[in-house]
Amino acid sequence: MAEMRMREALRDAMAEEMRRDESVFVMGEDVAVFEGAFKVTEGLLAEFGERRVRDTPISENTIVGTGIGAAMGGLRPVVELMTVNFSLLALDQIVNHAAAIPYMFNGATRVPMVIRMPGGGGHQLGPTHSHSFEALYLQVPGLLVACPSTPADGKGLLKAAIRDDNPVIFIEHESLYGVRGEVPDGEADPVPFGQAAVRREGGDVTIVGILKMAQVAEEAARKLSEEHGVEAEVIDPRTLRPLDLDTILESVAKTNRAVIVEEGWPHGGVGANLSTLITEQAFDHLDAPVQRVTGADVHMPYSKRLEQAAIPHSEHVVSAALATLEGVI
Amino acid sequence: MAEMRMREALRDAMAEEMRRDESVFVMGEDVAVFEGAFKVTEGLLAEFGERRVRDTPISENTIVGTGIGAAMGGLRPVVELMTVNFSLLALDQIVNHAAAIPYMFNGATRVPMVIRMPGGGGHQLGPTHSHSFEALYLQVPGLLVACPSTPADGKGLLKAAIRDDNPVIFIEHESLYGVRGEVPDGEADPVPFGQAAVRREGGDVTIVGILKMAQVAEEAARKLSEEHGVEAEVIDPRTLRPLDLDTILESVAKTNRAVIVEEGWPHGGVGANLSTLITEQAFDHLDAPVQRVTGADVHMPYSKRLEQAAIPHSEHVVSAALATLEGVI
Amino acid sequence: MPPLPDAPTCFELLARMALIRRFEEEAGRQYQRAKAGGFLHLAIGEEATIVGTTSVMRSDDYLIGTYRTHGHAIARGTDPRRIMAELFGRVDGTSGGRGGSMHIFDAERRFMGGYGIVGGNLPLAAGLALSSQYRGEDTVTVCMFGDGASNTGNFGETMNLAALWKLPVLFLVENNLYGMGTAVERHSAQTDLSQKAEGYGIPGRRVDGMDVIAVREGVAAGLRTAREAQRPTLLEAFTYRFRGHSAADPEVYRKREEVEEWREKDPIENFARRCVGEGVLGEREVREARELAEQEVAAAVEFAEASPEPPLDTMYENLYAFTDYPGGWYAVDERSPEPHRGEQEAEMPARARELAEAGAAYAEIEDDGPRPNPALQGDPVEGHARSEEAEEALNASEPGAVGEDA
Amino acid sequence: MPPLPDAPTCFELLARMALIRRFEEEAGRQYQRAKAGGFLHLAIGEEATIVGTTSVMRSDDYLIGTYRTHGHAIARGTDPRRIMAELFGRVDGTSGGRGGSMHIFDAERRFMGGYGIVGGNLPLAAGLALSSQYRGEDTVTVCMFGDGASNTGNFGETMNLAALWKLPVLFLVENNLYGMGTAVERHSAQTDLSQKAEGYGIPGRRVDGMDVIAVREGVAAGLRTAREAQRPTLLEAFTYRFRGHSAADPEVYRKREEVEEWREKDPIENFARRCVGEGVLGEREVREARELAEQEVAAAVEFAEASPEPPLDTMYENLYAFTDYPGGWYAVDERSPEPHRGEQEAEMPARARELAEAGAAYAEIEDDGPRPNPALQGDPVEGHARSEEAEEALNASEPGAVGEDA
Ligand SMILES: Cc1ncc(C[n+]2csc(CCOP(=O)(O)OP(=O)(O)O)c2C)c(N)n1
Ligand SMILES: Cc1ncc(C[n+]2csc(CCOP(=O)(O)OP(=O)(O)O)c2C)c(N)n1
Ligand SMILES: [Mg+2]
Ligand SMILES: [Mg+2]
Repeated sequence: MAEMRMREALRDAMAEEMRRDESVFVMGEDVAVFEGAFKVTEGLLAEFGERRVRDTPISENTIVGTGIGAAMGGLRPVVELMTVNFSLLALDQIVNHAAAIPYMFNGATRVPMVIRMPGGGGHQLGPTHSHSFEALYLQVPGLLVACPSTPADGKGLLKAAIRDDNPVIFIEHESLYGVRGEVPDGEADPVPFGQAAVRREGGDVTIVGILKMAQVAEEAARKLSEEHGVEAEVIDPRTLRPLDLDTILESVAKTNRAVIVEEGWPHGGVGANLSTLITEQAFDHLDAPVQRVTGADVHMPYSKRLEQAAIPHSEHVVSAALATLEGVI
Repeated sequence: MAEMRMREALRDAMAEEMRRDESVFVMGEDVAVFEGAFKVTEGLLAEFGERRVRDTPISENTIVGTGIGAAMGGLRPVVELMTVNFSLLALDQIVNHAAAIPYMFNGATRVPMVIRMPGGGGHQLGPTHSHSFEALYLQVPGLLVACPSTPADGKGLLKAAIRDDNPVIFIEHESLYGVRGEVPDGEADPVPFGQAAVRREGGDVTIVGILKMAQVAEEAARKLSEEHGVEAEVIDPRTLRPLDLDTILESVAKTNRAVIVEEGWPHGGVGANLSTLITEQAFDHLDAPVQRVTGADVHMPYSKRLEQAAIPHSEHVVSAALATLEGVI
Repeated sequence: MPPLPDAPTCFELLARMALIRRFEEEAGRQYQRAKAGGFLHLAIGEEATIVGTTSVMRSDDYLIGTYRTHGHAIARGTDPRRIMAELFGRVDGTSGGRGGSMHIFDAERRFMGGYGIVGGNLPLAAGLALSSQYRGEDTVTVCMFGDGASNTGNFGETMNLAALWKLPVLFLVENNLYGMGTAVERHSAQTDLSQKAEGYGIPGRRVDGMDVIAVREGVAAGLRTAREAQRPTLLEAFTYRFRGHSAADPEVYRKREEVEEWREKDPIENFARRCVGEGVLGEREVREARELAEQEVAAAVEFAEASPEPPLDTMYENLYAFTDYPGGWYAVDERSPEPHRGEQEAEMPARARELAEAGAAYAEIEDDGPRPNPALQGDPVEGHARSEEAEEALNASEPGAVGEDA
Repeated sequence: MPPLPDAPTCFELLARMALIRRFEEEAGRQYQRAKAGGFLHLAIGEEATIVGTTSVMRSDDYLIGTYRTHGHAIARGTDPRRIMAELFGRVDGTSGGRGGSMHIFDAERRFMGGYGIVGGNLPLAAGLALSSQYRGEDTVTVCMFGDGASNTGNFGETMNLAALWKLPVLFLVENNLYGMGTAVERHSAQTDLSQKAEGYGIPGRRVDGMDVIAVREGVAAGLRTAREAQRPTLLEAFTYRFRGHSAADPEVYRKREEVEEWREKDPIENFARRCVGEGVLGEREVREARELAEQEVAAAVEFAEASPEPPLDTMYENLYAFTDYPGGWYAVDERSPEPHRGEQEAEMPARARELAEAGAAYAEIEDDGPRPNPALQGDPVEGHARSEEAEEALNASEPGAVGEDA
């Protein structure tokens, strides 16, 4: 185990896979000379050269499409979109091509490709630069969707993504790049997709959160315990496709209550999807409606004050958890 | 009242608003000389000329962006995207521009613009041409989303959309263009956004459906009544933003059961959103979990057999409704 | 005028064009009979552009096209039976019935698809070319697209990337003068499409797309530049589609005389005439090419008819490449094989199957028999409205000899 | 070399450039002090391109730009106090604190924004120009964008549409040699960007973007073509940004000598020198221009400091233009003014308010005091990583006279 930051863990995952497999290469805007807008690809150009670490023009749809073509030609591209906000420009290639091709050609070709993109709010980047699009990507059959919240998961899931034969949407959170954590040494095993992590055990209420909200969920659980004597079980699904619903359902069977926290928009979000799945499959276990804590239903305002009010904090999660326990405590 | 087809009702709405307001104009691929890929703009070029009925190149993002710019310049564009499937290419302009601009410039400019686009499956158009993207658009703050299921609603909602000062996503269903219905004569009032239509009253179970699935819901209700003695209340929300949740909640308070039917993908769909909202706000009224009937979680297969199996039919709705009544009847 | 190649080559070119023509005429009729569904985009009239291109490609070069590519696959050597089976939506189709007419694919022959999104194949071509270059192989990618596609954002983005990265790719614009119902001068400010990528540093050239020999020359030059100099070029083939945009196109946007004029330039008729005129082929060989086509297409229909429809339980096959990882479900419906309704359904697979079958039977579209004319009946129209005239035009063309269409 | 205009015009050009320079230097410092947040893209070095352009536009012409447009708004006449207030995220900002540095807007002065998506403003410009043409007005739209933006799909799509529809628009590419950290020859196959739209039928021309008089000439010509001939043209202004891409840019991608070379071409210093040299302005007037700038910027900071932060209950204002229709909620949170948790919350607005305030207070980012260096501390980095060097570079530039930056 070594302590490192998320951005280093992600970089190591790419470097290790590139050493292991000549067909893996990295491309994206400013990933080579500039070493990534968020410095995630630091050192890759120096080690692997221009053939395998490629700066691209600002052409999101074509960057992704070129990745798809390269994957169909037998390579394993790791494409960085500078942020998730610009991925809308590439959505046709992502949905109508990357996700559809293996199915529509009945498995005659595959698209083994990773599309990495950071997102999320909290740094006053304003309405066009603060999106959380997990809910958009989880809808699409044919894609896998990963969203790591710790450096260890970042490294392990990215390695798994690169080795996977499906197109993977790999969402990172801009606020987590500097976060430190223990990461298994050297050529660690990939973290398998479709296995949720139980971050904390507890019998009173289940809290589910991803990306930065996984941390907020843990923080809320500490407060619930310290300030209210409520023991929350905290689950980080880690991947939204495949989804480890079983782990969540098992927890809800025990706690009979659930709160989902996400940074994205409330209408049709990650929370709406999970809330529905939980309610459908554990209706008789639920003692209260599943509570959601979401980002505000606006385009992220720049003002720090408004932005902070638009993003969920642990207080909101505490309050939502207490609401599921109304009448009980 | 006159009987007409959906495509004629939509055409009349545009023609009437163009006569009424010089700033309204129509643009899109093949809308002028070809009179629309689905013949919805038939006759408009002849009546209004090339200045107001404009063929565009195949440039979805720029078509929408040009509409936005024109709207900011004081016009009221009605943009046709040939089908919803191609709207992914325009998503950046729709989300990061049309939807965001009024908010991010704090109301200093508005984007009064309608983006019409037909979608849906059922005609063997295969994986890239059969999408239902209602769930994608309802997520986005700043947009209004309409999805008419009858010619009268088609006309009334489109008139309301053209007069509205917000950007409106107007989703039509390819299978409904030929459907006939009574439409109020002449310069009828617009149908206000945010008012659901109760298509059928009943006390046993609430069925919610949009677009073609509104018809499937009605058909299921007839079967439930005739074959099972179950009286379903059928609600067509007509607009997903604004959403008339109150009408749905009132119905559920009476029936204690709900089924939602949609053509789109199951993960994070319209149904997931409605199911969550209903469960959150009417938990104590529900005698069974809300049931969803959705399209299959695949890219629509071309084969007629697979396609028909991937699309919801009234039998599925009947079975879902009966499931909510398990143990009762 | 460049000289004709040797007799076997001329025969092969003629036979391949005749096969494509005959296949597409038959596809049109099968569509009328509702054996093929969805959209049907025929390239009748554009055969010289297609065959001229593939005839000078190496078998390990990549070809990628649009939704109008029955001919491209045939030209690459794909078994017409499998293409017809795809149009019929059957398991033996090139995509097992998943893709349909717009999404033909044959990895073995490096025909990399058939794509329904206009311009969507351009970046894919860049990626395929990149994969060749990355591995140090000397294979070339040929990317074929329409005049309308040259207006898409992908066009500019991909031209720039391909030029910047010096990718071994030949972009070939099949300029048939229309993007659906919009004439090229109404959709493109630059009407000499061969010049449209100049601003991105990609030189262009125009060839007569109705002359298979001229196309061969132009493509061969582009392939050489790509293969030897590792440089992309743009080739414009000036051509024409004799039929409507799709089977449902009433063709109000062009004059009958214009169509007639172009039909004079029929690439098959004229090539056959030249071959006979110059004594390279005899009348007998021309007839033989047509008869071979006739036989192959008849066999294709028979094969397609006999091929089974995909079983319902294959619905989720190949949506994902499954790894050996445990846990998690990939698709929501994995738990419940019919339209998703939660766990309960998973416990009654038999009933679920029954319902799905009932669903299929419930469809308004008849399974067999003549296809109703939706434009006349007010039924849902399949994408493009089908008018009375179109109907007549299609009905008029009865089964007959190759080239009869012209 | 084109001659200088009259003295009042020269003074105005100089004063406007000086004001922009001083404003941006100050913005950089306020960013360091964490008064301004998010990204901060400074156009220091590009003032001649900006002011040269606006100085020949009519007040009813439209201007639209990118995320690097403090200067463009100032040049159009927007009150610098309101721009500074926007950077501070305050209610008196041009967007009421909603948009920030990347999204400046001033409808009155027809400065139509301020857009964070590279290339996103191109089609908007076409639309604005269309609205002029549609109404028969002779106003022109000027669209400014970067060299990097010329690689976006929007570029090709919009060039074609504008040429096809003969829209009254001038496209002006501010070629500052880099798209973020990627040099133009590493991102664009065509490095003479003035030629990049030729393939779409739009003629281009290059001007020295460091010479305000040259820019004026070039823009005036483009405006004439747009206004009188209703034709779009492309103008490339060859310029340079003296600072990093954003405040957080370590600038590893370019050599210090290159920056020094360009700083020799400082558009303000050189223009002032020329004006004095040709006797059009005196040293005193040059000083006066600087002093005026100093005063205005000081007033702007004072104003911004004094302006209140937006109240929490304005969160949903202007998300929708409400009609008088009854029924339905537009935004989910209308029912529940804090992060959505269903009906219960709507019944306790007081508690909701309290929680939201608590949320704000809980943020890790301090409200005042010096901005921590995230790259050093392992804190979240704001978009672009900020390095030690960048920090030093920024710290080095202390408040001072205009032009000191150069
Ligand atoms: C992105 C996109 N927009 C619109 C369509 C609908 N559409 C299908 S074919 C077509 C015309 C394409 O014309 P062209 O590129 O000239 O090819 P051709 O059909 O003439 O072979 C259009 C608009 C589409 N499939 N994809
Ligand atoms: C579509 C999109 N992709 C990527 C980005 C991230 N980004 C912001 S500015 C920039 C460079 C733009 O360069 P250029 O157009 O030359 O303008 P400059 O910054 O030099 O003024 C990039 C890549 C973005 N904002 N939008
Ligand atoms: Mg064409
Ligand atoms: Mg630049």
